[in-house]
Amino acid sequence: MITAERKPLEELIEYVRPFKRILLVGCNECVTVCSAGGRKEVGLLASGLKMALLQSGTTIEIREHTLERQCDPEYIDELLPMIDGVDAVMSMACGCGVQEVARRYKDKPVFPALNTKFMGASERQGVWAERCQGCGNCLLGMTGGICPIARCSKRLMNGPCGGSVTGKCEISKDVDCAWQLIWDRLKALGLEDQYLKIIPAKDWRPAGGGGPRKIIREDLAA
Amino acid sequence: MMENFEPVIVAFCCHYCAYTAADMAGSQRLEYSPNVKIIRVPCSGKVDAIHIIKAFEKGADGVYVAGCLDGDCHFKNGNNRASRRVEYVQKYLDEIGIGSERLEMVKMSAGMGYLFAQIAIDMTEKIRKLGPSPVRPLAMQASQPIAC
Amino acid sequence: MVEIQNMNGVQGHNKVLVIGGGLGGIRTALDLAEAEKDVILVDKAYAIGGLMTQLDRTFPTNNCDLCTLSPNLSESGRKQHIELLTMTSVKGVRGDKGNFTVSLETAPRYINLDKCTACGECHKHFPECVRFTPGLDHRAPTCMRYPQAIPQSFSVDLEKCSDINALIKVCPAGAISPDDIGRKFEIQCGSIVLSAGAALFDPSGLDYLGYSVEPDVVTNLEYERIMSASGPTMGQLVRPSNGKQPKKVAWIQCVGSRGLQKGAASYCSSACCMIALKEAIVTKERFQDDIETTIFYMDMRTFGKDYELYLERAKNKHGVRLIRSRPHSILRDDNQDGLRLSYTTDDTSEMKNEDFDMVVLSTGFKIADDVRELSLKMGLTLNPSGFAVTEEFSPVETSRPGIYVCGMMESPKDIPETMAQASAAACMAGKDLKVSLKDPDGDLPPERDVTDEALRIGVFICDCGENIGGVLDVLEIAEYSKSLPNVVVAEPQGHGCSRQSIEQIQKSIVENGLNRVVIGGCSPRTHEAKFQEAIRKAGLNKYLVEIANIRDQATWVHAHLPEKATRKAKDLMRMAVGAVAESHPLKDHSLPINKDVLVVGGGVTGMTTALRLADQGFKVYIAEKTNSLGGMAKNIHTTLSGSEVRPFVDNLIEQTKAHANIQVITRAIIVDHSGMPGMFKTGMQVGPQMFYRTIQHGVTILATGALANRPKQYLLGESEAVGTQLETDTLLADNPETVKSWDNVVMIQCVGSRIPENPNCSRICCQAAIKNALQIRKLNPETRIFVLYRDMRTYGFQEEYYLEARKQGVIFVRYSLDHLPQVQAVGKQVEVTFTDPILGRAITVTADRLCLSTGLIADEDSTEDLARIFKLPRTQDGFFLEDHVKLRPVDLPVPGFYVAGTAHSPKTIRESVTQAQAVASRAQLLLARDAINLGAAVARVDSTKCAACLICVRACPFDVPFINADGYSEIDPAKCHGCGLCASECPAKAIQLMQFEDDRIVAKLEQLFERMVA
Amino acid sequence: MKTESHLEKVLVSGNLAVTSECGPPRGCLPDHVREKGGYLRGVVDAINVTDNQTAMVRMSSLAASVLLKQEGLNPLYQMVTRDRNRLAMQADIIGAYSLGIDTMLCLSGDHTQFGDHPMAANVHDLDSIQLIQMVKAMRDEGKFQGGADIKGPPKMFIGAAANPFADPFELRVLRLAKKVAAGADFIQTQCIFNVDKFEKWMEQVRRRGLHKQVYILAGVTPMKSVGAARYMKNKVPGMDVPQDLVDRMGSVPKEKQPEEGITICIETIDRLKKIEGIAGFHIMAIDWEEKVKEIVDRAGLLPRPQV
Repeated sequence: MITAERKPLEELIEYVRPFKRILLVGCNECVTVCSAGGRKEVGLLASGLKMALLQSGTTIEIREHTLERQCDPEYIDELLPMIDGVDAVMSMACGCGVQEVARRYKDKPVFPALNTKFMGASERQGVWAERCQGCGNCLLGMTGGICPIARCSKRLMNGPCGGSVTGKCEISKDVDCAWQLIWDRLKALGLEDQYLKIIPAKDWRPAGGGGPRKIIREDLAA
Repeated sequence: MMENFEPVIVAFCCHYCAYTAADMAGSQRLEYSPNVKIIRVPCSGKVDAIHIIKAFEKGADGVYVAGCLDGDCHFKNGNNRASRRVEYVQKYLDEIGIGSERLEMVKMSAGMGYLFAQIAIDMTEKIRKLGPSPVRPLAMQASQPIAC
Repeated sequence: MVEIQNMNGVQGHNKVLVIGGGLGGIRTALDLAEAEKDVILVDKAYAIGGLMTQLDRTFPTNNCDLCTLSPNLSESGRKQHIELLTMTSVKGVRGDKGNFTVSLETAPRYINLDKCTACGECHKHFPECVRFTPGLDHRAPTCMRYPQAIPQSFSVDLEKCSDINALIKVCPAGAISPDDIGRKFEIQCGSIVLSAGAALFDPSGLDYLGYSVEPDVVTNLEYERIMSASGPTMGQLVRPSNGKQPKKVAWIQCVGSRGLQKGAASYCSSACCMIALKEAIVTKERFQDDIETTIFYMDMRTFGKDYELYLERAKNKHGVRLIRSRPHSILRDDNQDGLRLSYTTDDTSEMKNEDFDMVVLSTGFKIADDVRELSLKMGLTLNPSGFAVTEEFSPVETSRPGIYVCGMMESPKDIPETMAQASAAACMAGKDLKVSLKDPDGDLPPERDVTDEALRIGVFICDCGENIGGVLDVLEIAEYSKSLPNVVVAEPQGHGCSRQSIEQIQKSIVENGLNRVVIGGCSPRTHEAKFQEAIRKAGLNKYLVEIANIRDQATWVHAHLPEKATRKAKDLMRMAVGAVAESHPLKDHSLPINKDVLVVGGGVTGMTTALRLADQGFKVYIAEKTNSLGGMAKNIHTTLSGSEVRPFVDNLIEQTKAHANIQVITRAIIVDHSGMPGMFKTGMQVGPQMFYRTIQHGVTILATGALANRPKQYLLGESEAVGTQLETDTLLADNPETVKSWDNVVMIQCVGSRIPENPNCSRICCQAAIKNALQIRKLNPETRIFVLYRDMRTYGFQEEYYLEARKQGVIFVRYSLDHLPQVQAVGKQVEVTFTDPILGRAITVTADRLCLSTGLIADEDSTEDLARIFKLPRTQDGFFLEDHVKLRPVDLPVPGFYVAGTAHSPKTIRESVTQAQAVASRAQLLLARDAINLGAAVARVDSTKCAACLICVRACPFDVPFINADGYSEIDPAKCHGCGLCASECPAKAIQLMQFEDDRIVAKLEQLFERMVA
Repeated sequence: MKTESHLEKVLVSGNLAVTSECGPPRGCLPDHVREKGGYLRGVVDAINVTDNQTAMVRMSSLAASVLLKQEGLNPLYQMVTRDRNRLAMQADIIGAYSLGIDTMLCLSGDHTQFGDHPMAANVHDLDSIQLIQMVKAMRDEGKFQGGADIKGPPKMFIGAAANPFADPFELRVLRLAKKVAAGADFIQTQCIFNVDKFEKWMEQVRRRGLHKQVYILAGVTPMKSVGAARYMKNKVPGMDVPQDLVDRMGSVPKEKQPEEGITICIETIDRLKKIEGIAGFHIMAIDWEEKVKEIVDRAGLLPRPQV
């Protein structure tokens, strides 16, 4: 899923300060799952913004609405009955949602409430960790199912640097050395030889080096 | 303003310990500040961050969540989850400008009527010293005056 | 009535006759009825309730009795297993255990109970012939015996009625029937419980106390009535002589007890010290420094659980004066307003005088003549004072098999002990009756569908006597509530939990088409179920009620700020009204019950409980920490009355081991616990290998006992001459020759008890000292024995042994905490130095033996662990804390848990057995059911909002939520514990906890802040 | 001979090679480079010029290498993949070769988090092994990575680093093998204090025959003080300083500690000389270049061979 975190309130206050009425839009997908932009966070942010602004004498009306998904136009249409009554929209979706709402409602300023972080997984309750950078050319088949691009601090594709100590990355004791993980797993699978193959220099075009990416399923595309 | 200030404090009390302790304070006739208003919840872990934030939005000057002692939660660990949630909301209150010191997590056993009363008194005095919540007078403008 | 043949064929008459509708009788009847056993409850009065209904408040909670008792009374009124026969007396008992035939006689009431609505019209027009039992017979009437009387009806005294036809006409219900001639009839039963209660000593004959001539000299019961909100003065404390508030009130203890006066009983009445303290505290609470309170006493006998703390509170917090003395006379000088009390104290021979406005005589309890007569008629053996003689180790079993007693009939005692004994009697009397199951909800009206109705809220405010009404104006709160949105009715309801009020509320629901109800009263913890049931009977879903706790949270805790209490009460009412508007009809969930029992502790208490339940067919596990059964009783040899303990304990062990339904697990350490009443799972490490096993059971009984205290004091453990009373008891049994050689013995009481580090009284030590003193004298009548004491607490019949010891020349010398005895080792002996308060100088005795009365302390290690594992509260000194110290002494606050014996507080073997039997009875209430109601407070998922994020799955402490085949979170209501953690963590707000929905909580917040209080 | 590199010549001749390093200054101070290089004249066979060492901005290693070259010294041009993408790296490589630089060391570089620009992006378009591959292809095939022919390919003597002490230990030799397979001609190892552990590593290296495919220069560092010893032991990732060495440093008075450090370093070289497969030494005397001569001398490695 895509993970995100709420931006500091201070930043959000400045976005909405000029407006009398805003629409705060949550998304019931990824950002709900990572507790950043679901119905509950929408409620918390609306209250927080109102109270923060009240202290400088500003009253703001905040309408709350949470969409099933903010990255699909049909869902975004749901906002239509609400949009005219507001001066601006703040989206609690990932960057995709923010842009899609902005694209749909061209005459309303749209602000992001979240910082979109990464594609990750829940390690446990309340902890999400990066797993994929969407490089467009998956290496996992060669690296024991653990991605060195997303999980090695240096994106090293051919083994650990000299900073790997007791399974941890040199940048922090809290970060696992991806190559230790890869190696442990290859060993466990009896695939040590896999390591000796040199992974050649990567073609970064599918990773976005080739400009904004797009997938077209011709059979489906309208 | 400050001399006449009577804070309004919301106490979310878990049924099994804190609310029972409040009843105990009652049956022992332990006097405490009338400023504290109790809302009963089955477990302190039931207290949603939204409930706390809404309490401030509506005009509370202080809020505390009262649960069972560590290890005594009727629901295993609800009180500890409540503690962590309170810490999280405290940070948010700092962001909002209300201040984390207006929110507290307290723990007591069902038999601690005296502690319930003492906490109610202490919290009231603490909030009295802090003065009205920075959003309270404004919340009042928005609606009607609040009496304690 | 179909007679059901009992399983073991002992009884043919499958019901229990309970004689006496006082507190004890009611408890016995309720216990039996809730265990699905049929009961006939007879009382010669025309309403049940007994003595307690006349008390203003009870110790140590200082609650008003009516509001704690009345739910019990209305319970008993409605119980379909209970046939209530009032104005009925027992004329004779034939037959044997299991097959009694009892002749009864019902006096004419002249009012048809089925028709009477207790409207009071008859009494209003014909007060002279409509009967009441006044609290103060010779002074002022009340209109009914007490406001929540059951049956809710009057009775007519035909002899005093001059115009019967006019009386008949005045009754709007047509209930008056002058042709009533009463009836004589016979009933059959399998066992009988006699709970006839006690009468009070009549002090009229004691002219030096002035009771019959001075109106301002009253008995303690009369004082209760004067203080009571339902009493003759409507709760105004005034002097009967002039109607003015007294400034100084004195209490005189032991009137009619302890053989002090002419005609007085030889025993101690056990409860009067606490009653006097309570009356003094309540007086001080109400009037503070306006009234001075003084208690004249000989020994302050606050021996019950935490009672010593109550005494300290009276002295230190409320400033009640306590004067150890012997009162001489109460006289009024002709030209004086007040009463002059003359008394002597034990530190001076001089007579002292002090003037008071009112004097309260703490009159003791006695057995009324008619009760004595009845008991004899029933063939019971009585002691010289008329109390039923019972088995030493089964205190409710009388000399006649099948007949049991409880409460005052057995010995003078207070309410908690009466309650325990009443349950014990229920256990014993019901043990051979066959269980017949009935559907408890069979006759409920259909539930009204309120979903599409506009809100119509009814608000009912309790005054709870002085408890609420004494601090704020209930009417004002009602008026205020009426102004709130959607409120269509708002009215005061007196004691809202009384039967009368409940009926009015139900009537109002129907008449006004109410669909939501708010009660302004006490704690939902104790009364929510009652009001839920009440509205359910009026056709509403039971979850459409909200209780505002304006008593515990306003009037009780802001009594000195009535204005603020009023405003807070309004806030609470507004919050409740707002919240109830958000309430929705809910459905209860239930699960089948596991009927096995876990008893923790294999001492006398644990084994007794286990045997009683096993006899009823329940499978019982006894988990014993040590490697053998028997507990502390194995170390005790004789009781105060001289009975041998060992054969009793050995017999118990034998029976326990042999019982097919009991499994004993020794060396068992409880390590974990989960589940809920009716389906517990407890893990323990067992045996020398500590292997782990779990037991599934429906109820848990804690009989873990206590420890003998051994404080490092007075050379205990250092000198051979020094030992505890327990060790002395062993020496007496095993080495009588050694004991014979003692010339001087000194005993020190309260060692390690009643001190700041351990403020409570150990209860058993005074009788233990007397027991050992008498035994020593028996072996060697020449031995000089000194007992150094602070208060001799030989309550009940123990007092007679105390008098015997004094008679035999045992020397009792009082000491105080300021002048503790000094002990020095001199060779094999010890020198004990103490101050004689009469001589006022130090005395030194060279003793061959120093016996320390060290009492019992809680087993801190095990109670702490168990309290943590089972989530149970404890008192500050480490004993388990019961649910209600007054009315539910063996029920723990966590449903499905019970406590008995010394794990509850120090007590004798006999008292432990009582509690063990009581617990067996209480546990059966739960075990009699086939399913447990899980309530409706469960989490519910709105799948349209669910993001299937798994946060609830991970948050749940009990692993209940799961993602179902449709891809949404699902929560099994039968497994949900209702904590609400999932609801509070759900990021999609897809989960709501029923009864505590966000809307309901936010409505409370909104109401608290949004509207201005007038 | 693959290149004109002086280092290669020394190694091919069978002599134990000696290299040392020179960290470029954090400013436009060419004299500073020259001064440091001066200490090493005639003492070592090549001078490593670090590339934004420890992720701190310094004079570019290319420029500093050129400064040394102008002094007649033999620079060993270090390049990390952290700061440049493959275009920039290839451009710099042909630029460097054009300025007479024929020896280089391919590294991934310290993470920016450790330096004074933690906010900077870590480029890592390539990793160090891919860089080796690329340099080798430029040299041997005369092709840019994009496939185009290089007019005048750079004939670089290619070095790589190895850390025998980092984890996972068993991967350390395999990684060396990968570097060799990618085209590394020589290896400079991380500082060796734990000779025992290094021997184990070398044993595995020999088992795989890697010592015959690549020249291994053992890295050594003289410790200046017990504080420095402790710091390296505890704070530097992938560094293995045995406790007894720290104790030994601490057992002498503070003023004698530098001398003790040098002695330890020389003893280490003496032990390493005996290990089969060691082709030389890389002496990292950080900000202590003036002492390199003493070490090389006392280790019996002077004079340097003329090849």
